[in-house]
Amino acid sequence: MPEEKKALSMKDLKSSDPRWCTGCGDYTILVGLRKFMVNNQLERENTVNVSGIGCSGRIPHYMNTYGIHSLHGRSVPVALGIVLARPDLNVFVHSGDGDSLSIGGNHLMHGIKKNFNCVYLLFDNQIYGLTKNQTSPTTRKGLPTQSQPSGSMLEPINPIHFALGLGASFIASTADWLGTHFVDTLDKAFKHNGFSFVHVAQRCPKFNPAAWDFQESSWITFLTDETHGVANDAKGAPDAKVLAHNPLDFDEAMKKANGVPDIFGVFYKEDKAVYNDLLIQQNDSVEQKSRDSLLDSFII
Amino acid sequence: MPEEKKALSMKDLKSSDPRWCTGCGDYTILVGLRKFMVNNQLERENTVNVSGIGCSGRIPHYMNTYGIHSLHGRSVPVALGIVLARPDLNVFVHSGDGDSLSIGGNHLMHGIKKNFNCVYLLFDNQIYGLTKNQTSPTTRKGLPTQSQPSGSMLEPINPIHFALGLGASFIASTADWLGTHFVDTLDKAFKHNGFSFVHVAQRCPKFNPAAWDFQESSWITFLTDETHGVANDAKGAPDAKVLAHNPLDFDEAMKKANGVPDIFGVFYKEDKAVYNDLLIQQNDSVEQKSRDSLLDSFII
Amino acid sequence: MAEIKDFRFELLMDAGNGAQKAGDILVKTFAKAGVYVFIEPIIPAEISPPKRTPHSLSGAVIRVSSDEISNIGSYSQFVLVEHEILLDRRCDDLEFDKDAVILMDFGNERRAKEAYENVSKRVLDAGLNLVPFSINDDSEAIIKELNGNGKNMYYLGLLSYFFTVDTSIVEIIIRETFKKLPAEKLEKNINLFHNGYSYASSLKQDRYEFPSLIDESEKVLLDGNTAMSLGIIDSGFKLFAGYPITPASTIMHNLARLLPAYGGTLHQAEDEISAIGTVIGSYFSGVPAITATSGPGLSLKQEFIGLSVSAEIPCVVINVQRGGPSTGLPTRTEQTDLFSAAFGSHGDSPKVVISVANVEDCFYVPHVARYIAEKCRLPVIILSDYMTSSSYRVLDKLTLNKMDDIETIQDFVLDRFFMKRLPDTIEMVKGNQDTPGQTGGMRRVTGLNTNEDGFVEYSSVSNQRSHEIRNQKVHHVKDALLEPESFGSQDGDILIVGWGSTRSVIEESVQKLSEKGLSVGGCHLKIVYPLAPMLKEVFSRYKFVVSIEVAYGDSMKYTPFATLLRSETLVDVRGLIAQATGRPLKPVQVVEKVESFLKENVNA
Amino acid sequence: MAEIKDFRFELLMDAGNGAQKAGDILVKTFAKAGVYVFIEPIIPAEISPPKRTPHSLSGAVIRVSSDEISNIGSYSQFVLVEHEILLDRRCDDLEFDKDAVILMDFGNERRAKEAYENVSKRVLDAGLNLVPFSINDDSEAIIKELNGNGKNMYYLGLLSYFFTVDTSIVEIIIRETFKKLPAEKLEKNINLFHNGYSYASSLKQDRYEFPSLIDESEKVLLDGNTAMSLGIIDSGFKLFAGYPITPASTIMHNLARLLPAYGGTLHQAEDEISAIGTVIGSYFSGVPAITATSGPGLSLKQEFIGLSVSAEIPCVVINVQRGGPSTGLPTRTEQTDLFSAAFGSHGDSPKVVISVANVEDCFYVPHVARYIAEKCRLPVIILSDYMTSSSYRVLDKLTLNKMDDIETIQDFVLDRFFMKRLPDTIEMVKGNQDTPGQTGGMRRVTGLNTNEDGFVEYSSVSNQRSHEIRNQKVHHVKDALLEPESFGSQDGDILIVGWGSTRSVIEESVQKLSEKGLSVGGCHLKIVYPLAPMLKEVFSRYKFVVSIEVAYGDSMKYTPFATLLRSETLVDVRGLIAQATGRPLKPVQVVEKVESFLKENVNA
Ligand SMILES: Cc1ncc(C[n+]2csc(CCOP(=O)(O)OP(=O)(O)O)c2C)c(N)n1
Ligand SMILES: Cc1ncc(C[n+]2csc(CCOP(=O)(O)OP(=O)(O)O)c2C)c(N)n1
Ligand code: SF4
Ligand code: SF4
Ligand SMILES: [Mg+2]
Ligand SMILES: [Mg+2]
Repeated sequence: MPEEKKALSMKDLKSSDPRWCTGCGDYTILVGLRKFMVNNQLERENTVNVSGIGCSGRIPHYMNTYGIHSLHGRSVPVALGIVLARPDLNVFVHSGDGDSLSIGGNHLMHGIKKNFNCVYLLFDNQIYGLTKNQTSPTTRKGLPTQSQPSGSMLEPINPIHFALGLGASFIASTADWLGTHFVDTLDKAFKHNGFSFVHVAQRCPKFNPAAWDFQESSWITFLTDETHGVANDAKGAPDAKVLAHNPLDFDEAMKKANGVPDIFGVFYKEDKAVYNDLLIQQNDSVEQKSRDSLLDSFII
Repeated sequence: MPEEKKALSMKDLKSSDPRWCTGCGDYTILVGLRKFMVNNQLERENTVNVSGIGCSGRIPHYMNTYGIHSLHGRSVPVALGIVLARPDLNVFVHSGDGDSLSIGGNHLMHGIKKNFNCVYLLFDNQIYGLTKNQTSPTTRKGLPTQSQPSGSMLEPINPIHFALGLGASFIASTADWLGTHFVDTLDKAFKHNGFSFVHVAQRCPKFNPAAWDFQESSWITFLTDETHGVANDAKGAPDAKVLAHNPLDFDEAMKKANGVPDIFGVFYKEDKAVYNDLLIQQNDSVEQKSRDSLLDSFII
Repeated sequence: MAEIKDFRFELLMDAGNGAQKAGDILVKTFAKAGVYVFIEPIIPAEISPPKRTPHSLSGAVIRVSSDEISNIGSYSQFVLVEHEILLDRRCDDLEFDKDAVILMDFGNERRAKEAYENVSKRVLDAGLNLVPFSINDDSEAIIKELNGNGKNMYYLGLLSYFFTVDTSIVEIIIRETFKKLPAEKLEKNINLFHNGYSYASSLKQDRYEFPSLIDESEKVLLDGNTAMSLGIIDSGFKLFAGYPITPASTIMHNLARLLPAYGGTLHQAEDEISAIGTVIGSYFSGVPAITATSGPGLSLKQEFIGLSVSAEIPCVVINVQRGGPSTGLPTRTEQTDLFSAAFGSHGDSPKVVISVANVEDCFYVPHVARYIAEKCRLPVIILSDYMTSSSYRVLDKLTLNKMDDIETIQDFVLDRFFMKRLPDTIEMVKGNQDTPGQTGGMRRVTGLNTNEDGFVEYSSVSNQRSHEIRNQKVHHVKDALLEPESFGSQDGDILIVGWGSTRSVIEESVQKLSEKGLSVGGCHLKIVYPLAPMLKEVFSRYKFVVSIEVAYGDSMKYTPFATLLRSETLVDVRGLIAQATGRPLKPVQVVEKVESFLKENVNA
Repeated sequence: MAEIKDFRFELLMDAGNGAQKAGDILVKTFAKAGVYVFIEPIIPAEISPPKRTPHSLSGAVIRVSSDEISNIGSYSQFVLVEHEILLDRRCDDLEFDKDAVILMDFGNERRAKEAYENVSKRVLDAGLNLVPFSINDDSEAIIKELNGNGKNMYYLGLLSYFFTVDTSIVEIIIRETFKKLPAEKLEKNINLFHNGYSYASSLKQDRYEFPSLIDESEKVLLDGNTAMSLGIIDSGFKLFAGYPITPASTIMHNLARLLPAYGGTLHQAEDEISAIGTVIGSYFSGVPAITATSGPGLSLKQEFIGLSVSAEIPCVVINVQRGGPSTGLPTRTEQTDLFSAAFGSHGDSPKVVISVANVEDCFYVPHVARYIAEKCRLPVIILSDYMTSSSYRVLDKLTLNKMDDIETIQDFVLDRFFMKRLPDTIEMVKGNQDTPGQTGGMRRVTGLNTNEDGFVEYSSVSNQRSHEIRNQKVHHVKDALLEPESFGSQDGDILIVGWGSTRSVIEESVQKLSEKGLSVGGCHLKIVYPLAPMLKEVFSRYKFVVSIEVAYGDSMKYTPFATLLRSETLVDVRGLIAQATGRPLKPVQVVEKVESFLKENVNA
């Protein structure tokens, strides 16, 4: 008789103790990710957390699932390898704003284009955390950092515009401190078939405390939609505004994205061919041969 | 008495003989570039052609200016180095669709974000030419290639959407076989201050003859605008449609870009801070010191 | 009619005129007659260079022999060339035998009288035998009807006559090759072939004949990259991730066609960094994966190669060497990526580097690479080169392994690479090496240092432990290496060492030198990192040890291979030939160099 | 009161509690008194690890001496530590002298009685002298008012008492350091300092005193990366392009503040590949540019390093070595990027690799690197390491060069790197080396092979010519290398060789061994590729030659440096110390190893 499977608990998902700064948003992301896994009773052994390098990159170490803490900016190719090898696994990618949009921009762009099946979390603290305070592609103009001490020079990239411009099939934004909104967003992202791009506003009290005001919430607007959206987080952000938005409308998404980074919710969702499915279909459509025949066509 | 300067002629711009396939669009691009230089009497010694690797990457060899044929996908960082060192030079970057959007995507993205001053030509033959016929990010879905023989698998990237999503300050599209339109577009691009992104439909009769129909022109639409646009090329494309478009309108540009690759003209133009100017301003704003003082603050 | 056992000739035409097709047809005909063939294609550096220019030189160099051969030999004894510009250009390469017969098409002579005269003078002055010919009018007419195509068939006819092959067999192969042509066009091609054949007899030149060797064993015609692709499938790799680059690309092209039929997946990545990242992701998940590239791509992969070392995720990288540094000479051969393969990744990153000597090795090397990579959980780099990848050979049919489990690797495959089996279990830095899906094995890997439990650790003791265990893996490989292949005398005056594609040049030159009564040995390594442990003992049996390499070296700088040998053995190994001209070495060059070396150093 | 000439102590506190600040203030006080100081900060691997955990260990190891010193010495003789967890953690590092005095704050004892007992037992069992102390109630109250801050000032008071420094000087430096604090807070800090000082006397422990050396010469306090940054400016680089990575980042941080004031530009690139590309673009246009990185970044730059070689565009890359392979140990030291620096790029890519021995070298190495890079038009790689980059020293004021034209490089700078001037003109592959803007010089550069006129060429002769010329450039550097620095006996039983940051360890251990009457020499190289030509001769003067390196080696694998030395000299150079524990070597380790080596091999 098969042993009855024990329900997955939060405790089951702990491995070693996190070592982020006090008040770091990565802690709440970690908890949210665990909660989501417990809610969905995902199997630990069939889940892989993939990351690049950065404070954000440490997440896999603290999740008692499979995990790979890869190279700076290179989480996407590694995640793709896992998905191609084992399309049945649950794959979560964790990547900082520098990791995603500076050194890793090309892989992210092609991950989005390929639309392979995974949940991609962009931990946006608008700064390089692990290397101690340099300007990142999302750092707001004017912020002095170690690399641009007279103030960061360029307008930040708008990650939602970026993903829309590349044709991403799922785009959402949430924040580490918005407990239910974060978990609900993960849920939508996970259930989407394809590359689910989730932008996460993440607090870095150490180097960029002013990036996100998590005590006030009147600056926040939630996008909502019954079918495809995520409910607003009345507890986490009591003073937030709420705006109806149809995530199937590309033009609308583009316009709403002008309000980023003050807007959270599902911006866009589209059913689109998924790379790993396409490959499987293509391979399936080819007549399978036995390796005995391997040399046949080269015989003279 | 200073010697009177001889006017620059087409012949002055020739160096070694091109070695592309017969009918390759790179020949007409080369001629167009020379024409543009002659029209504007640009100084050869103050002009640098930069390229990555590909059939397109050979352009600098054939232009009797300064030139650097760098690495596959890496033309943008090299061009930036030239611009930072010598902001007075005329810098043209030549890059294939694979060079630009596959291996070089991240540099292009950051070149656009930095908005440094150069003219960037994306030679789009929708194929890897030099390496003999593999799928590129702009290859149309279904085209069989050496790397995807059952047909290219993914929807091509829309280069105009891509550039718009990244906040490019100048975006135009033209075609190698549209003599005057090409030269006029180069002209606008050159006169724009910042990173001028020019998409060029380029014929590759060898591996992708069906990519662009240069004998017919009814499929073409020209965007025109008196102030910022380029005149339609009635001679090169007699049957083309003409559409008025205001390049200052971002939302309109986004919409028009849906029609790519059938639309040529200036999509977008914006005055935006230019990276090399910003750096110069920043450096100028700092009090200049003599190197005699270098160690002073470290003396104990 | 001269009966010959070993002969090299070449067909030179403007790119795009079908010289390689004609060569292939002839080669297949030879092969059917039981003759061994080695072909080196001449491919222009440009995609379609303008005709009647030096850049347009294209064709095939063909060596035929009644014995197995695996190099192109030294000089061509017979040349058929389309026009004077190509001949002039080819003369620069110094690839013609001093008595070579040169058949040149004079069809263009009227257009370029002076040039023809100059070139004729050049070859006659060099003592070569120039035989002018032209295409007869009938045939010219047919070629016109074919829009200028078909000249290669006429030339094929000429060659078939001079090499005394059975025209009926050639005809069958032509029909097979052009089966997609409309019937009418096909017949015109056949006509041209026969016209060429009959015209040839009018030239009153000697014909050549090979001893008939009708051999019932099955033979295959393969180039190195095709053999590599088939080996990848046979050894059980299920994912190939790659990015196009000359000369590695054709591995991807082959696999794009074949892999899906054999249960695998072909993935074209956005760049070389991504390709190896995907290989590592796949292998982490338990699915064997491989990538292939050339120099610039190898440089880009270095960071991920280090991750493979540190995270103990197997990974196999094929690097098909071409001329360097940088973009270098993409369509020429070199052996200069040895250091970059062995030592390119920052930090102490122990790995294994295996080279291939020939087309058969290309088929079997993926098996060995996978075996080592998975047993030791580290990166294995396969070094092929342009020469091996693109030249093709007639071979006795290869033996399939149909490997899934690495332990089923057949002994003869390991023997071929002069190694024995590795120990059953090899210690890893991380005790748990489970793959996703395995219950209870949940683990995290990282490029940071870890302790045995896989947790990040910064202590001195733990870091030193990791270094030791990683190096120990490579030491296991070293311990498993047998004495490398040797040729000729087991001791004596001089030992010629080499690696990779120089094997048959060593073999052939040692044989020739031994025949001359010289006391010469040869030693060839396939696994080049780590080095076999008994080299010092082997080297000590000779007065001098010299290396031959297609890599630069001079009196102030040893080649990479010589550097490694010197450090390993403390024997004064110097480069006898340490040239990177973009061309493979010739047996005759080695023979000459050894003779003069011995004269100066031993018999002086 | 014990008068001491050379002493090492450490202050250990939870990260974020200001140990380094306190250390700095003390160090400046020492320096003002004419004492030489070397400081190695202890920096946790995490940004702000939780307090009262082993990961929170932070602080400064300080060596003071009446002579110039440039290493941290062997063991700490005095320790002041905030609590038991840090002490326990630090015991693991085996960095305490066997008679060390350990002052531990017992303020937390009530909370962790058992832990305190266990740790006390541990140190007492190890024979160390444990001195408990606590912060007096007055001071605890002030610390509370300061929201828990200020403990470091109390500790500074303690240390000032024990090291007998002038409190008025300390006070001045405290005021200077905290000049941005509100006056009230500042006074509280000063109070804490004085409280600590007076409390210390109640402990009835020995005090230490340094001979007063009042020295009028100007001194500077610099860490390696700051010295490197200043050297970059002094040597005339006008563009720095970089991407953050530990431990190289602080070079960028310094330059971000300084470079614009000295007419240069700081560019943060999107990645390491882009950074070096921009350096090459700038240098092509005639503006000297430089980049800095660490291991993973070096791996990424390999392809562009090859372009610099082939296109003959100068380029300088600083690589600050850290623990490898892969991400490794980012905040620990190693010397294992030597191979990757010298040979990492594919193909034959001749270049020059210069290492630094100490903080002064960091200041002068950009000058030499620029000189060689521009004279030879090739890449020069500077190898520093974590140890050198982050430890800081009191130095006699450095000599400015204010170099613009490389020919004005001062002789003493070249002397420092044991080289003479290069020939006036050095042959290039490409005859024309003009930069944009120069009339008539229009030229194209490429990674492909070219002929002398700069045109792409595929011929064998031309390719071999390019290889020769590129290698000849490096041979010119080799020819310019003088006999490397030596220590101790000029011949005898054993020679200790090393490179980079082990210099002062070699110097110090050779001195100690010589004092013991042993026949020992030391030899230290700064330029590590190419190697100085007379090494074989130097080595031949000793019975044994051994290397010491912070790099892995064992009986089956030589370290990278030993490998190069063996190949170059055919002398059996083995690693006496070939460990990569993440920690710098200690003079005492070397002394012990040499003694036992000599016992076994010479006096046996
Ligand atoms: C190739 C390489 N370059 C640079 C680094 C150094 N590095 C580590 S993390 C990081 C950036 C961290 O910023 P981000 O990605 O935003 O992550 P965060 O720490 O803010 O979560 C950098 C530059 C590295 N590890 N590898
Ligand atoms: C690092 C590296 N990877 C791969 C290559 C091989 N390569 C040369 S050009 C090219 C792509 C060519 O396609 P594209 O950029 O579209 O240019 P085109 O030839 O079509 O003009 C590739 C993959 C290379 N030279 N360097
Ligand atoms: S530096 Fe910022 S992102 Fe990193 S752990 Fe600390 S608070 Fe979190
Ligand atoms: S392959 Fe295509 S792009 Fe390249 S030269 Fe030929 S036609 Fe032009
Ligand atoms: Mg960040
Ligand atoms: Mg292309």
